Amino acid sequence: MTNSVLDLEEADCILITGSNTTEQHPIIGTRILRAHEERGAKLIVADPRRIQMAIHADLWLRQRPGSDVAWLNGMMNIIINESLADEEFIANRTEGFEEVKEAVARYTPDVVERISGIPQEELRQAALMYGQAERAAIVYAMGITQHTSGVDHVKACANLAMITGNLGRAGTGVNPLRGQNNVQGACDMGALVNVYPGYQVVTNPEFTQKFEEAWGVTGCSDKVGLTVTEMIDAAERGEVKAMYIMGENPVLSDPDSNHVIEALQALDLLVVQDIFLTETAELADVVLPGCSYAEKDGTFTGTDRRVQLVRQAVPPIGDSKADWVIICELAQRMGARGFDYASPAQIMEEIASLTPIYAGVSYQRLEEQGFLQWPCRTAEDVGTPYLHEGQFTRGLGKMHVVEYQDPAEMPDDEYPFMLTTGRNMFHFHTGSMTRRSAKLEQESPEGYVEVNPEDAAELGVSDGEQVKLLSRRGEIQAKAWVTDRVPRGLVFAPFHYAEAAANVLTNPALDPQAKIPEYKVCAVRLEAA
Amino acid sequence: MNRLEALRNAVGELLDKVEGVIALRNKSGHVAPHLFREREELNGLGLSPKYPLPATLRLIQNEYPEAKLGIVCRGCEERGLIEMAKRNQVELGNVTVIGLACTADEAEECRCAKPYPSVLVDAHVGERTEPVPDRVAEELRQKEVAERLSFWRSQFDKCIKCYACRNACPQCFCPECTLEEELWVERGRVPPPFPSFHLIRAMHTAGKCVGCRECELSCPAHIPMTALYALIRQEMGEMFGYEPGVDLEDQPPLVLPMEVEI
Amino acid sequence: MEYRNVLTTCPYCGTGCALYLQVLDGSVVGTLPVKGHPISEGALCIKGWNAHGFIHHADRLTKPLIREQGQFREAGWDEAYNLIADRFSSFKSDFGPDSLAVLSSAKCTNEENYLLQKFTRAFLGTNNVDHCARL
Amino acid sequence: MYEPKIIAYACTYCSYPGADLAGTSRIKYSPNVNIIRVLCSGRVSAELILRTFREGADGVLVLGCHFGDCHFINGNHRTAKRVPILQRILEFSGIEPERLRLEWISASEGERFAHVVDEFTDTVQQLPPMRQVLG
Repeated sequence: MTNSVLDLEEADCILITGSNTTEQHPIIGTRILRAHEERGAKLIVADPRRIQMAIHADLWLRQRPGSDVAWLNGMMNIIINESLADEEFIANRTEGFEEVKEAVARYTPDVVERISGIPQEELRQAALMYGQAERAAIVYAMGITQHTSGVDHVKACANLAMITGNLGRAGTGVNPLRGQNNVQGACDMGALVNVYPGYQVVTNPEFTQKFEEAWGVTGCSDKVGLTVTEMIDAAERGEVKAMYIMGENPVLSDPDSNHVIEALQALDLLVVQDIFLTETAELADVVLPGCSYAEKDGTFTGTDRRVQLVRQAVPPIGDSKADWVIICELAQRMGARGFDYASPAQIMEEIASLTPIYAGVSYQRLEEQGFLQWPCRTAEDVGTPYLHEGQFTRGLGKMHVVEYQDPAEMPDDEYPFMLTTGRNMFHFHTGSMTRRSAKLEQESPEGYVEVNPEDAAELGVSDGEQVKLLSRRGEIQAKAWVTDRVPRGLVFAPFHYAEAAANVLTNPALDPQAKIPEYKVCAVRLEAA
Repeated sequence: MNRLEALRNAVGELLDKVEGVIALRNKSGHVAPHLFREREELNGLGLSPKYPLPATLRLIQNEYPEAKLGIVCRGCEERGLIEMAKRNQVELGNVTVIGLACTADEAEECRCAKPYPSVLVDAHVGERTEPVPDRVAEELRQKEVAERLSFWRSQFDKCIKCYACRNACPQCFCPECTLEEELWVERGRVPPPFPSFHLIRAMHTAGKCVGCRECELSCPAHIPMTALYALIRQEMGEMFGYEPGVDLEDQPPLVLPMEVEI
Repeated sequence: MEYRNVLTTCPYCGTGCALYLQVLDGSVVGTLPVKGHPISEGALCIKGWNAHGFIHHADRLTKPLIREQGQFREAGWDEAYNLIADRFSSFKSDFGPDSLAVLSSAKCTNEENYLLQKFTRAFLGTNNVDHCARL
Repeated sequence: MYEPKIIAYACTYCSYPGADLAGTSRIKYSPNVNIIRVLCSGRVSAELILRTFREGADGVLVLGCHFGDCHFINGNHRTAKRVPILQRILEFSGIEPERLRLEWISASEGERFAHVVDEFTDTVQQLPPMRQVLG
């Protein structure tokens, strides 16, 4: 998030798109609802599904999945035409506006309606509502990013914020809500193919030298590595021989599960470190028992760059070990030096010394202050509630021209429905923890698919009956929830359930830059089971 | 001597006579229920924000039914303990109560009808302050039926079914909760379909709710449900002459059969 | 007889809610919200309220497992470490560092993510380290 | 004017025979009422009544034995306390309490049954349909 969860309280208008906020980030969702109700902040929701947020919104735009570039460009077009653009901000803080202006001019309301299905008048109202607000915040999640044009969607959001001057102040910003407790931290720590901790790129020799010196090694690679989805492909081709997977479950979480399973089976060695025997661990050659969050100390970094402590509550279960202990012991066993830490606090000291944005983070400060938001560059730095104040990280904010393109796989005669996937309120990701939590499993014990009542009637399927979903990649069976949460032609399935795994169906087509799979759109056929 | 010091002294004295005292602990500004066993720990004694300590007593007594324990109780917590004792959820025989009167500000925040304990207390800390009328409940009473409906619909539609209202309630202890029964509240639906979830809960708290407000304080959507419960509590008082949390001997009306002559 | 509440951070979504794990005699028996926390303000969602639900689950892995003739058998840590160390070392020397790939975890701590990428980059010698940020 | 849908929960020992008597005596009464026989009016829980409304009933009648006649001695005493409380809850949450009525009807009160049902139907007919209320 460019801004903080807390300063959503100061927004006059909140535009939520591609985020089922009350179900996926419930405590942020209710905060937004309260800002709307108690303080009168305008609420615009753009989502193909009638999610809880849509019920409360002042305006609900029901776009066709994957059409986000079109309606976001359309909003900008109206904002520019209505002279609601922040000319001073554009002139002083950004570059590339003229090109964007020219490009969005083609996205007239009728063009946008044709692509996205959003009525012209609604688009206009949304543009005015967002454009006229003194402080407007954009909130999005995977509904924006998990597309072959995901990066373009994000750029369009950023363009919209920049042309209206909605960055660098409280209550504004472009705010992706991160789906996992420490996905922000894992990125910050360099668990990414192209960067060392703190986003110091591996292709810059200066950074490589810095880390080699600090770690007392030579020969760190300057070649960008393989992303999750590319690793899977490389494993299938036999180029990757061995994989070490710590606390992830790609069999359920990656697109086209059958393909993932084949690839993992093709490995010469698969090591999985986890707290349960997940669907991925079942394929492993060696399984190492790690510890849950309750059995170790550490830090998590939340979606608004907020570093907070995790504290050990109970000793490790059985012979399991904290994951940091396992890594250290294995590294030492292999002869690596520099893995003899006494505690996570000591590891954080090393992180702070090498990661400028975390330089001011220490356990002592976290213990005393509760949290620190990065960038936090010195021991005196109080942290940063919102980014880009006065200046962007790169200097001028770069606007990018983005054009609408169809998702990689559109419905056709053979597969006439669009499938979009996601999570529900009661389970988390691949369910390895929530499906073993009795109360959560009781609330939502089995997979399902949301089907519009008219579609259901045509298929002859009633609420609660089993349906078969087929895509070019596989088929699953799940219970139909007949509901107008989804429009005609769209079905939604959560991916939590191993026995009705939505990712058997999904399309592994990737965004060319971010390598993110297109979970939010693929073509399926429905049959009564 | 301020309230915290007075409380520390009282808990310290009590620690000599019991195995542990349930009170709040303040650690780096974060306050939580704690079982104090040693005087040395008392530097970390905390006052507020309040947590439902009677629920902690129940938890510990489940494991240690014979233990001699102390507990710090505010007015609402004492009322809670009384209702829990009537339903055999806590055993007060081995329990010593240190009463803690709420400040005027705290009473105001909770719209509390009796911001101090007076029934079970063995030791008192703090000055009694005046009761505060529940304006929110009164405003609701003045509304027309249709107005009330739109008010509550907009409130209940914010519900994210976290069950915090039930989880935080010291009076909610059923091993199997009706709110989780598929027959009465469709599982897996957010917000839960009106009127099932919230009105069932209102029914189940009738005759038990002591107005501690823990439900509302832990509601992420800030649904003002205690206003509804307060009105029901008043009605119950008028219908059956029953006021929860006042008298250990007084039996709750929904538990007992009615005298034939009524 | 020991009862205490341990302040920690929720293991589910990225909001950053704080919660207390209620510990009674060395077992986690429940979750409480944290009043006054800037993000969660004394509230939790249903997942947060049940964040203790899986900790002591019978399915928890308690020993290293090694596959032998298609079946898992329990093993000691030494044996598991040695096996991994030997195989990883030989793959590295036979096929080069890029024949190895590592997935770190958005569920693990910063320190653990840092260490795993350090191990991968500094010792294994590859940038094939990623996690499920995109998934 | 619409035809309200009314569900009457009638106890099997008194009120149901009362309704039966109305029928065998050829007493005309409102066809809007659907009778569901229960073992005792004390068995009609608040949950059941609320679900009945949720399923679209515009009015719910609870019919039990007169005091002293209860087959289970005091089952109806519970009903006598439960229903008024639920009426208040409905009222305070914006649902007209007139939609819920409790009456004591014995096996010999066929006339009275018909009268109660007709009057209740009239009352409910004055109110908006429940579907509208539940939105």
